[in-house]
Amino acid sequence: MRKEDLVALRDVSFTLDKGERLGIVGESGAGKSVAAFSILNLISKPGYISGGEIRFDGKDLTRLSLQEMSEIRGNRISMIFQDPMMTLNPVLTIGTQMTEALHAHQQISKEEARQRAIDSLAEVHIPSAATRIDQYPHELSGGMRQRVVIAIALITKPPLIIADEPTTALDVTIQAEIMDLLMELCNSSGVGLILITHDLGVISQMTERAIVMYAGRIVEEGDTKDIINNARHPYTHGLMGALPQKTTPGQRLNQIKGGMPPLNEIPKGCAFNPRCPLVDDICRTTRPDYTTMGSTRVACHKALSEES
Amino acid sequence: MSQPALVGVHDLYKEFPIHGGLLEQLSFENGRLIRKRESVKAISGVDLEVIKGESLCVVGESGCGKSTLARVIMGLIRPSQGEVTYDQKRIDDLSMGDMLPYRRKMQMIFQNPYASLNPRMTVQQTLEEPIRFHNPDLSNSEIKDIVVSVTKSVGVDPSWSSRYPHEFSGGQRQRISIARALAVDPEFIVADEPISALDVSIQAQVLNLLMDAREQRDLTFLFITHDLAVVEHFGSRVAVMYLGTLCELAPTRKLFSVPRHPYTQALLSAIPKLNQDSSEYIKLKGEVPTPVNLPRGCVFHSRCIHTNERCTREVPEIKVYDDTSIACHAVEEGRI
Amino acid sequence: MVAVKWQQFMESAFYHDFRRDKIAITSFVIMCIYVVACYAAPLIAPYNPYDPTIIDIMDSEIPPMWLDGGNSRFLLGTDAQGRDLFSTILYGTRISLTIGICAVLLQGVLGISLGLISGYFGGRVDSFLMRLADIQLSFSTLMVAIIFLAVFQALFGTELYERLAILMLILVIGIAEWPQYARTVRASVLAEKKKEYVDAVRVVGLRPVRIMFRHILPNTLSPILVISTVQVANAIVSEAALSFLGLGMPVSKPSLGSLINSGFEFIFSGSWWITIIPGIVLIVLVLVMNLLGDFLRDVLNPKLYKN
Amino acid sequence: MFAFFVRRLAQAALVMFVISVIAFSIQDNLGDPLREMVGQSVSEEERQALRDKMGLNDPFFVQYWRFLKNALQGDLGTSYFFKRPAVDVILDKLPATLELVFGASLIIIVFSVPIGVFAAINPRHWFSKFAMAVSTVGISIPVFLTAIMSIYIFSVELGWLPSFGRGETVEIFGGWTTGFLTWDGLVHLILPCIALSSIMLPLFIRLIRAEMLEVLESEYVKFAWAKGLSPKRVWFVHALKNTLLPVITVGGVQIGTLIAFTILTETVFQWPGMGFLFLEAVNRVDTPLIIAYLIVVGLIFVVTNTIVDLVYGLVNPTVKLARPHGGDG
Repeated sequence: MRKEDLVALRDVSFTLDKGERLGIVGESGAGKSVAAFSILNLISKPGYISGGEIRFDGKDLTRLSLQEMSEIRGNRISMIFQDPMMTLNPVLTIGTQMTEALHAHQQISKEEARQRAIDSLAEVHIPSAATRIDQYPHELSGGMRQRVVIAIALITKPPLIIADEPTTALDVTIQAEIMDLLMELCNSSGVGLILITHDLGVISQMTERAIVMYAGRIVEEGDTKDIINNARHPYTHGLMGALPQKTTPGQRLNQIKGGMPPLNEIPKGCAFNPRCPLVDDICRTTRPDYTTMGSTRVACHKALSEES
Repeated sequence: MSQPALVGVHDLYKEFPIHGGLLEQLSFENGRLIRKRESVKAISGVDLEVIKGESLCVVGESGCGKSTLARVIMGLIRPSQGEVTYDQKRIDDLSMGDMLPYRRKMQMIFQNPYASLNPRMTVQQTLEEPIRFHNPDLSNSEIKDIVVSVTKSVGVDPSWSSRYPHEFSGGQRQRISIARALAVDPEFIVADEPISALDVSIQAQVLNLLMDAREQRDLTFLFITHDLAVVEHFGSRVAVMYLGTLCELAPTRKLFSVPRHPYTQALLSAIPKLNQDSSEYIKLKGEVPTPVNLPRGCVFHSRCIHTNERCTREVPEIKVYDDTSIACHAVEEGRI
Repeated sequence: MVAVKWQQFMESAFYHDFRRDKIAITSFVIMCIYVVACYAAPLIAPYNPYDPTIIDIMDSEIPPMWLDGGNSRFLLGTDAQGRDLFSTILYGTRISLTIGICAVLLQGVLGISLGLISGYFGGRVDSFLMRLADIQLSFSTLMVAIIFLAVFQALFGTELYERLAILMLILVIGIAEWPQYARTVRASVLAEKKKEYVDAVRVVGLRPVRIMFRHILPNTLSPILVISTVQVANAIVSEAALSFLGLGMPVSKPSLGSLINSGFEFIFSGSWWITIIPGIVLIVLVLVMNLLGDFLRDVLNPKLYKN
Repeated sequence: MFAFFVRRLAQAALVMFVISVIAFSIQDNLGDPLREMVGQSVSEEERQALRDKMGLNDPFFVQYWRFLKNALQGDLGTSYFFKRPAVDVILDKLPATLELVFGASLIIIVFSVPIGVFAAINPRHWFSKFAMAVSTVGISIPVFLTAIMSIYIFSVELGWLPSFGRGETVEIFGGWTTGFLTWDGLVHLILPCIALSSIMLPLFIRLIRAEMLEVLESEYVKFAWAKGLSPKRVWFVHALKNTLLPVITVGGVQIGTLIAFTILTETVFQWPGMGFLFLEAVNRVDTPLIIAYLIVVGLIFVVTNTIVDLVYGLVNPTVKLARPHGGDG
């Protein structure tokens, strides 16, 4: 690490099985998007990975050349971005943006690529795919564009998809459709999914396992059900309590005091200690290690037991 | 409706023209010169009353006209047709001067905490301005006292008030924004998505703050949001809007337990819920129509699963069933 | 109060960035030297170039003192009329800088008012003003200025023209460049007007004029500051170009442009310094202003008007 | 498409109208046509009679209308100095100016796009830093100084290139004289073209770099990388087109400046083009020639701006030339 660098992620490690759906939750500034973009080494400059390794199919992705990385990107691991209004290039047709992904990774004729693109659009339930393919992005609605983005991500049939807040920019009814579509595609083709979101409801519906991040660190990891119903870390617990769904209408919500610290002011010891209701002396001095409790792995000196 | 309404809108329409000058309106069709004028129909015929002391939530997806409604009520934009009343008096056609007495009774909280404070004014200046404007007789020290008490009441340290907005986090800015609204001691507050730009844990803080203020100051709220979970928690009644029209208006608990309008049903089913594996939601057909070319008849008919021929032809009127108002032919005909 | 403001400035990110930027510091220092030197010209300059009694035609075309044939009386040599080049350049820079700054003040007053009007009222006034600005910009300042000055000169004769030259240059450059300010101000007024803090004060009930001047205008100052630096540089270049064409300052009271013009024919006979030295003085002046403009743009990072 | 043309046409008409009014008021105030025709010896009464006969005492609008009618027929009066129709005199010089502008534009386009793109793609490369530094200095050197310095270095000191004139030209179809077809003509073009392009080239390099950097940070370029496309495709297919869209618009605006700069360049190099002619006409108070120059230059602006708008509309799919407004986007 260089002097004066800001550390966005610290000591983050997790694994994902083939075909598994993993959720990464956290508030803004938690580092969840950085974690996801690091996998394909797509962090915006001047950011860089200062250490660690990312293994995919036995290869360390941090050591690949740009050439080798290009073979992974969009071919073995695809990404879906947050805002479908910004993700598609405004001056290229939908068809061009779809077929180029195929041409980049496969020896395929133009006609065949076009046909694959049309099939792929039909798979994400876009009506009259054969005419849509020659349109430009601005001719489609937000929900449609996100379908196109998903179609692009899936066109090469990759084993893993990373979706960065894929429904945040969309309306509730469209969000439901997109989530449904993603689930359907994951189930039918056995694609693995890393889903990054701040919405605990989405995580709960979409994933089997979840990671909770706070200030650049994983604070808790485990089966989604356990995280939602049986949070061990006081932060996760507080987050759940802050949800209106979990509180009787009209009652005050269970609030966590303060806010997420900026990257240059992360407290010593446990980063959550100034906001934590259970804070103790040790929390202010020592960074907690991970302890395993049931299905979950938690970084807390005061991790909550089953009953609390 | 036993109590009189504090704020009401009656037969409200708001259109925003999107055609440019004369030249942009002209086009050639079939060899003839045609002049086309287009506009976004943001609100098409809404009737709504806010009773004193209640918190009326308006929900709907983007483009349903809920923010426009808030702005029309606050007098930030003038309606194309219809009227807005406050205490049974019409206020939408008042001059700036005549509007002033209402200005201190009605305040607004905005969505984006990063844009709602003037970056070149300190918190002190931001908060003093409305107080001084509406109470020209107060002395400087009296004004300062009010600022201190109102900043305290929103949980911001008054000693920070000489700072500029960029030195505060999003949550703190939203508190300051709320303080500005409370500073003139209003009785009615329009909150336009006040927590949507905030993180979950901050949302809870701000929502709690609003509920405290509501109790302590006896406020009446019009709360605009797209987040149904918040509505269930905060609102006493809920109005659901779709493409500029009112679909359903009901007491909160009733709306969430027995939604009647097909759109309300779809909307409620689409909220991602904790501990629910598969997404059992009501799938809507087709695409959301644009507010430029509204569908004929019921604006929801192109996406509704209960559509029949009448829906495509006739605009449904609001009908009252017990304490619920619904605009739907299918409900009226007993098909749902 | 002033002390507090100064303290705030010293602690500001702006000053912090400035101190770390060597190019910005150097440019600023050179800029200051220019301003001090040219406005103190009567004190610094060894000769008064406007005084015909001390000019001796026998001294003409003496090279700078470090060259063969140089004379220690004339640091940078003399021009074709025998004036001390160093003194003439000091006085000339003063004229160039004065015209540049005054023209930009005029541009600013015109452009900011029209931009505010356009951005605030919108509608027909706005489309009319902006269409006008587009057309004028596409003709380019220099073109408008050349035609205007050329016609003026033809109309009133050279003699009257030479007397009014400074005023005319300020007027022409000031008026011809108003669209730059107007479009920048309008764009930021429109951007600010959309922000919720403006709605918030409208909800309070403040009058439009007060909202405009107390709330919106202070927030458009960064872009104004950024373009002002570059505009002064551009105005100086425009003035030099006009003077070079013989449409600006007369040779008897030369600006940098007319000095360059007067020396141009002598480069073929080898007396390059009469043209090249004022040329370099002009280039350095414009360069440091552009560099300061770049620095301000990078630091203040305003959304400038883009086509 | 219809609205586009009508709007364009209306704007062009407006511009030409403004120019014609300016031109007419110049004619009205500048120089007395009688003096040119009859000299000093004629009595005041005869002059008045002549004035009446020529319509010089008619109301402003009548005179303007007459002027406009003549102008539309291509008659802008006779040059006092050349004793030939002013339009003909100007058109004789048009090829020289247009070739100068063409040569300079060629230099600008050929160098600015690759250098700007390279500097955006490799911001830390020594060449990028060098190019940006040179560009910053470049935009600070006025065109006429570049011209003078290049003459001093390449003509006076080194003696490699000629310092004035067009050199040998040949006449091709319809009286157009070109310097592009002879060695001597080309050699004479080099310095003036470089001088004319000297301020625009750095301007465009900086503009293209800035736009490209912005585009490279966009979500859709990130998405293109995430698709595993080759760098070439990301840069030249995804980023470049979006970069050039705003550059085209700026280019349209800068054509005016380029033509204004031809006056400077032509003066320094004594280039026998319209700009040089115009300055001479100003010094001789040759009113018809001044007016003819104004109108020809106005036409050039209008035509080029229309072309630029058209190109922009064709390149940018979100601008619908075919329909008057943007639909639901």
